Parts: sequence; C-alpha cells; structure tokens
Amino acid sequence: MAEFLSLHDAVARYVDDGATVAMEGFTHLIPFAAGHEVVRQKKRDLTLIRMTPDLIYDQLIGAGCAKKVIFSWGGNPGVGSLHRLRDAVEKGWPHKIEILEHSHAAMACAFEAGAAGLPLAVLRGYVGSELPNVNDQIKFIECPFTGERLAAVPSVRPDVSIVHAQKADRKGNVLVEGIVGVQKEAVLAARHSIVTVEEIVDDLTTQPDYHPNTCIIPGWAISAVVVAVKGAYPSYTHGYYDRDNRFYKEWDVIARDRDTFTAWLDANVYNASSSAEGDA
Amino acid sequence: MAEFLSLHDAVARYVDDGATVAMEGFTHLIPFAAGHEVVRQKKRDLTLIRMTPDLIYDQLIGAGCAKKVIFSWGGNPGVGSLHRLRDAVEKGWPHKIEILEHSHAAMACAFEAGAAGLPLAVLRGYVGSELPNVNDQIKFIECPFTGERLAAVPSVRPDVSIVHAQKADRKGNVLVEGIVGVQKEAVLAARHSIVTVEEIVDDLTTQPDYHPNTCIIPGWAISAVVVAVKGAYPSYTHGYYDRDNRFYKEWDVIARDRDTFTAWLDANVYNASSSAEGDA
Amino acid sequence: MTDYTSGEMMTVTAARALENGMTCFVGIGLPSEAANLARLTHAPDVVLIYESGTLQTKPEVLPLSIGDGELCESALTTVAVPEMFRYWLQGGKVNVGFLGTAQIDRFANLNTTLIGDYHDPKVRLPGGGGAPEIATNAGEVFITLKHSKRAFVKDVDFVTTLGFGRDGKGRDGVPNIGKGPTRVITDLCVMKPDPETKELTVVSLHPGVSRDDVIEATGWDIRFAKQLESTAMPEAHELDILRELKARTDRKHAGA
Amino acid sequence: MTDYTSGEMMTVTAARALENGMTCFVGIGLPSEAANLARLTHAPDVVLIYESGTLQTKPEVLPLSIGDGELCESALTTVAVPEMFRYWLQGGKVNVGFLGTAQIDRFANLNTTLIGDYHDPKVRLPGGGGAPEIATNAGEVFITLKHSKRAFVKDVDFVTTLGFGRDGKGRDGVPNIGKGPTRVITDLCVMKPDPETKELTVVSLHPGVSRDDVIEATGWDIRFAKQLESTAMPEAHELDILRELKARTDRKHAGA
Repeated sequence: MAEFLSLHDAVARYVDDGATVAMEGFTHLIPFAAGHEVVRQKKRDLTLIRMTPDLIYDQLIGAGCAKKVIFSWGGNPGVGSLHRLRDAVEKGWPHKIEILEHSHAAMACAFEAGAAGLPLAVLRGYVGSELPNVNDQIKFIECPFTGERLAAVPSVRPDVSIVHAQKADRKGNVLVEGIVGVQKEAVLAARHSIVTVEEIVDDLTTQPDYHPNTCIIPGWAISAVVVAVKGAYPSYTHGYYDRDNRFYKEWDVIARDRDTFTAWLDANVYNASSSAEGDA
Repeated sequence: MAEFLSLHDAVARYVDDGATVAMEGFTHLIPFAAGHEVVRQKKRDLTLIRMTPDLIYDQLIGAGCAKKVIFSWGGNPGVGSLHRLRDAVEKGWPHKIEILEHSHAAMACAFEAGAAGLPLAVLRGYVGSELPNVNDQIKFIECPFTGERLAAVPSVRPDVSIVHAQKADRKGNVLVEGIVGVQKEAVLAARHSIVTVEEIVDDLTTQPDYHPNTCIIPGWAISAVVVAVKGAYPSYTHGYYDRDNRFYKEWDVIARDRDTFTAWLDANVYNASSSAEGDA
Repeated sequence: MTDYTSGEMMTVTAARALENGMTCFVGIGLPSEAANLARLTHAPDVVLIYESGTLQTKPEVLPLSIGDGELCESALTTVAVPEMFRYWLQGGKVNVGFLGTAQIDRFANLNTTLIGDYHDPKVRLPGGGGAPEIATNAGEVFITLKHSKRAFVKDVDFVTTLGFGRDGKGRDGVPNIGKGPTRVITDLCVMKPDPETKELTVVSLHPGVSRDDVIEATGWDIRFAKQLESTAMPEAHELDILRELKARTDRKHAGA
Repeated sequence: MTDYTSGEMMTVTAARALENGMTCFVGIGLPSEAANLARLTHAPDVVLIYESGTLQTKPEVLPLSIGDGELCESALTTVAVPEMFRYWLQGGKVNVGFLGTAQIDRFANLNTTLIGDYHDPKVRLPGGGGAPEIATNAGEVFITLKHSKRAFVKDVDFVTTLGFGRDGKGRDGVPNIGKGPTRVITDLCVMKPDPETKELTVVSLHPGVSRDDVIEATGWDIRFAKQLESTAMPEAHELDILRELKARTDRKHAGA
C-alpha cells in the first residue's frame, strides 16, 4: 500500500547505494525532482536503467552516482550529445562507468516482461545488428512452432523504479496520461516504486476527466507517493506544463564543460532543497 | 483503410468457408449480429477461435458452421453449460467438431503475440495442468537466462477477426471502451477484420469523452466497418445498453433441446434479415 | 441467533478467509459472492480483481458473468485481458486466487474440463478458463464449493488446475510458484492441506455438522485434524448484508 | 522559380518519397521534417507514428524531441511504448520507416553507436534507439541525411542498424523481414540499392549538382545509374509550406 512520503524520505528509504534503479518517463514525465534528490543524497554505485538517459541521467552520471547505465538511446533529444555520459564513457570522468546497450524495442519489451513477471522478453529484433556482439545479454532462441530465430533479452526487474505522474488520490492510486511510455511497466516490474505527482485529489474515479480505461496504477502496487510540483521539469507533465525545449538546448552548453556542469549542479541541485523541488 | 460496408457484404467478402475466424469480446461487446449473419450465409468448416465461446459460438456450432473450436472456457457464464457445444462434442450433433483448448492466460497471451506479429507467446503457465497432454500446441521452452521452464503456445493469427465496438468516425477509426478484452489484439492479429459499431460520429478526437489514451483502433488497421445497432445484444455495449442476463438464463432452456434450438434459430436468425440486426 | 442455511454458512466462512487489504483474483459464482461479502463486512479494502480486466471493483450487485457492466462501472480502472493475466496475475500482484470447481481431489487438484475420457467425454465441462494460472501464479488459493461425493473425489478425472499434483508433490521444486490451495471451504467444513502430505484434511466442522456427514459426502477416506475446531457461526450482520446483496442481485438480474 | 537551399531540396525530395495513405514510422530531425511536409502538401492522409506511442499524429509545429507534447495532443491516440514497438511496428502495421543516421555505408548499414572501437570509442554516439527494429520490421526504409565523406563511409565502424549487411546479403533468407532501405535522400542526390548487389547507387542528381560533387562527398567509389535522372525542383508551394512550418516551429521552441 502506497505511503505518502516526502521526497527526501522516499529516496532515503528506497534508493540504496549499489541499487538497480529505473527512472522512467519517455521524454514526458521524467522524474527530475527525484533524480536531483538522489544526487543530493549522494547515492553511489547505482545501476541506472532508462530507455533514453536524457538529461536526468546525464546529471546523475556527472554527479558520480552511476556505476553502470543500461539504455537504448543516449542523446539529448533533438539537440545532440549527452556530454556527461560521453565524458564518462570516453574519458572516465568523474569515473569510469559500464554501459550495456539495447535497442528501444528490446528495452520496451524487457520492461513489459518485467511487469509480466517473466525472466525474459522475446522479440523479432537485432536482425543484422552488431549490438549482440557487444551485449552478452542479447541471446537468440528458436520458436518451437516455426523454427524462426528470435531475440531474447532479460526482463527489467529494478530494485526501485521512480516515475512522475499527473496526480494521485487519497488512496495512493496514480493517474498517468498522455505519453505513458513504460511508466506503468517500470512500477510493476520493480521491487519498490516511488511515484512523484503534481497534486493529490480526493478520488480519481470521480474526477471530471475520469475514463474507464485510463492508465491508473493502484496504490497497493506502489511503495511511496510523493508530491513534487513541477517534478518533471524541464521535461513536462501533460495538462500541467510544457517541455522546456529551450533548457534542453541550453543543457548542451552547460554540460559540455566539466566546470560549468559542476557549477550548475552546485547552484541548482546541491544548494536547492528538496522542497524547492516542489516537495510538499 | 476501412471500408464502410453492410453487414451482409462484409461477411460475404471476408468470411470464407474453411476460414479461421475470431469473434471476440470478453463477455462485453460480443458481435452477435455479425455471428448471425455468418449463420444466415451458411458459412461452413470454420475454425472458430474465442476465449469464451459463449452463446455466439453455441449458435454457430448448433447451426453447423464450425469444424473446429479453439477456446479456453466454454460455458454459459454464471448459468451453466453451452448445450450446443456439448452436444457437438459429446454426441456429434449436427456433426462432430474438433476442439483445441487452452487456459485464458495462454489464449490472452496468444492474441497478444498475434497482434505483436510473433509466432509464439511465452508465459508462466500450465504448471501441473494436464491440458498439455491433450493439446499438442502447448510446448515448453527453457529461458536462456535463468533456465526456467516456461510454456509456449502458438500466437493467434486469424484469417478474419470480427469485433463489436461503441463507435467509429468518418475515417473508420473505432473507439472501444469499458471491458476491452482482447478486441484490439484480435483485430491487429488478423489478416482481415470487421468491426461492427453502434453508431458513426464525425471525429472521435473531438467527442466530449475523448481521452488521449482511449483505446482507438485506426481505420487503416481495419478492413471493414459496419453499423449494427444493438449489434452485441444479448451481450452489451458499455454506454449504450446492458447485458440481458435474463436471456442468458433463457438460453439454457432454448439450447438444451435440439428442436427448440432449431426453432429459435429459424425464428430469430434465418428469418431475420441482416437489417433487422441493426444493419444500416 | 438468526437461522441460516448451509449455503450461507459456506459463504460467510469463505468471506472471513479474506483479510482486509488482500488482493484477490475472484472466480465467478460462490467465490464472487464470498469476496463481495468480505468487502461489505470486515474487509472494506479488500481488492477484488476479475479476469475481465476490472481492477479493484466494488459491484453493487453480484455479477452474473465475469464481465457484467457492473464490474467495469465500479472498478478503479479496466485493463485489457492480456494485461490482466500478464501484469497483474503473472506479475505477482495477486495475494489470493479464489476459485470454485466442478471436481476436486484429495490433493486439491481441480477438474473443470470433463467427466470421463478426454476423447469420449461423458460430460463436457466448460474448461480451464483462468484457473490453471490463477492457481499457480497467485500467492495462495482459496477454494469454495458444495460438499458432495460427486465433487470430492479421490482422483479427479482430469487435472485442469494444479492443487498439489496427483502425488501431492506437484509444487515441489517448481520456481516462482504460489503456495497453492491453503484452504477449501464447503457447506460442511473447512479443509486444509496436511503440511507434509498435502492431503486435504478437515480442520473445522461447521456447527451442527458431524464427522459422518463429511465422510459421507467425500469420495475418499477423509482425515480430520487432531485439533478439530468448530467453525464460528455467522453473525447477524453478516447474514443481513449477504441477504441484502443477494436480493439486490436478484432484483437487478430479473429486471434486465 | 524560387531560390532554395540544398537542405530544402533534400527535405522536399524526402517528403515526395512518401505516398498519401502510407503508414510511416518517423525518426526525429530530418525525417520528421520531411514527413510532416509530405502531410502538409501532397499526402494529407499519410499516417505518422512516433516511437513515443503517438499514433497518427498531426503536429502543428515540428517536435524537438520524439515525445513533445505536441505529438500527443495532435494524435489519434497515444499508446504505451511497448505496445508501439510490439503491435504497431513488429506487428507489421508500418509501411515505411523513415530514418536519419550518423554514418551510412555502401550497403546502407547505419551506425549511430560510435566512432572508433566499441570498448575505447573516439566519439560515443547516442545508440540504436528505435532504428534496429524499424529497419527490419517496417515494410521498407527511407533514409535521409546530409552528404559528406564523414557520413558516407565504405564500411561503418559499427552496424547499429541493418541495411543489407557488410556483404550486401544480410537480408537474404531471413524470414519476416522488410525490404530494407529502398532509397537514401541527401542534399545532393537520391540513391537506391542496386537490385543485385544492394550497393547504393545514385539514381538522381539534384539540380545543379554534378557527379563530381557526389563523388567528393562519398567515402567509397560511388556508382551512378545508367539512366541517371535529374531530381525535380521544389515547387513554390512546397517551399512556402516548409518555411512556414519551420518558422512556426522556431517561434514555438524559442518561446517555451
């Protein structure tokens, strides 16, 4: 049953050093406030899973939280490189990190399989790609009915998943809408989960925009619900605020240089309190 | 791209003798009007796929349309037996039929895999069940990562799927809501698809109840859209009319006896026109 | 003390097996009646899941089918059927699966497939439905059905759904499997599997029921626990709520 | 005739490759620009799908990312990302995948992973994203990128995404695979794979571009079709619509 916690307490309780963590949100609903709290609490040796590392993992990597990153597309969408990711991979700053890379299709299926409690995902994938040469977690199986060779990847089963969503109700049930990504899968696949939300309402099912098939994650399938207003910024929350595409472009400049990055991190994360991140 | 056809023409065009047909709808939205049209057109040797054969396949079996039935639960929900299914299996009336039976979990996964274009579905299923002894389409594979033994079943890939839904718009896009079952999977898994709907609206995305994540099947993924008012009766259409539970109970009496069944079929199907079934 | 029927005794006892806050995958019929009674009495936060995709549903009347509109209208949300079986059941979110059956044997294996031989059945039953995977992927399983020699057989004609296998060892060493049937509630008694042999053993007799009544209604040499208990009688408020629920249900279904 | 840039020439030519009614899985950047231009000109019913789950979207401005809110708000519906890759791409509903790339070789293999050695990269690129399965599960693939010796190499450093393999035979005998890259549109020319060898061959030169221009910008000994065509120039209305689209986009993204 979801507990309502502060951002500080949720991260302190569920994100251990050395943990496998998935902070998801496909472009939309990226849990930046929670990511910053992980940086502030100086968590170390994390295995970070995300389809698109995006700025959130660029920041965590640059801050020295990551031991390993599992991903499928590691760029700044529409802008260019993630310079902190590149600096870590190419030059080992602030320290060397391991990477394990997949395709989007495989990672999406791996999240789906994790939610489905399976050890593996099967897909028609990686045909002719050299990714299987550099990722020993990509294997191939033979269909027992047709003989077709299909790719298999291990399912994603994080220690903790962190996602952002529009709103929760008093029972901790969470509404996700718009680009829902692999948010639900991330929560269901994980041993523990933290969901940050823009607001709490009384009852989701009596909201004017309630629909019988909306994506609602029940409170009993979530460990902690945290109010974090604008908790996805500079990503966005459909119905609340837009993606700050200008900041995504500015990040290219901030992150390109170790010193400007460090200064940014000091000013905007270390010296910001978790309540400045919208923590209620 | 979906064509708007009459019920007669859609069934005549896409349901061939000997075809593999899935008429889906999990309790809700069962395409009875279309099923009756298949009976009226005296289609023969069909392989009928449905998780729950329900009254619709009881009628098709009793009318002599079925060669084989693939299913996972063949009762009259909450009432008892499907007497026409039993009579065919136990006594070969009106002729012998083959059956191939699965569990719900396996069939749901098989529809999912069919929609996903895969030849097989993998699930943690059939453990300790004797169904694999009598269904040679249930196999087991070993997970290449964990060594766990998992069940595999062939995906469902019908020649034609037929489903009922709330409404379509002028482009043939279809809205399904409420208990969505495996409706979308059935349509996407099939080579051809017929969707009967209660009504046509101008544009689904400008309807007052539009929601960004509603289950909409695009018109270009459907072969034919047919208006069939009350086309799911005695099943139901969420938002339009309720399930006629009383008729489901009466069916137990009608279908128990070959003569009363035949009389019912004559009066209610053969001597009803497709337009009496709401065909527009 | 109010009068009550043996059916009411069964439903109330089955309802009491559910604890508040449990997540329960509900079979149609008796399990559904018991699960909703639990929700309306001691377990308001029991989470009821039906295989039609209706998640956390609170029907005002009992559904006739597993997919009545009532279930969707009163649910927290409704998901596609593949998601229901994959994410919610197989994904390990269900604490207890609540099942009925046509036949059950001494190792709590369930048969809902047929009586007689598979290829020449005497009686063709509906089949497995959700049960085979509910029984293995839920944390544990409760079973409720009426006691009779026809239903309680030494060996089922067909193992549709695993209890503990034909030798009681069907779950041994199987990875990622639930505990299986932990109790069977009938109109006469409550049974649990013996911790060692997994054979169903009577642990509690309903008031007014004798050992002989159970022996006569059971198709094998049924054992009784050393510490045989007497099932607590239904409370007046439980009976009231159950009867109101059934009356509401009858009115609704007759009026359709 | 209006003046136009080589970039505009490329976008207009890429847009024209899409036919009305096609279902197109759109990559971000140049493919997205071309696909939306097609939708706003000759192909109003082209169906644009982005991997963020936005199905049949009609953005008013070009998205910066693959998941801008604009895409969801103007979509017919938005599905979960696993469904997008499973049902819509792998399920065979996509006629054409429209991709960009960092590197491409003579057999149209794409590299978006890295320059140099995998374990000690000179330049780490973003990685595969959706491309590996778009390239094999879509009916065919269009590729658009700017022509340069750095991008057009004889052999890619890493095959992230299959064109026709390192020997041109990478799709031979593979079941359930699309046709692969059927055309590559650059700012200089249009290339198609040779029907036999699958080596990319220039089939059309853009107006004002010489063979030598292409030879100089290509990292292998590029071949030209015997019947070399001249690409049709952009029409005024195509340029107008493209420029309006880009102006709207710039205003929107600057104002965020």
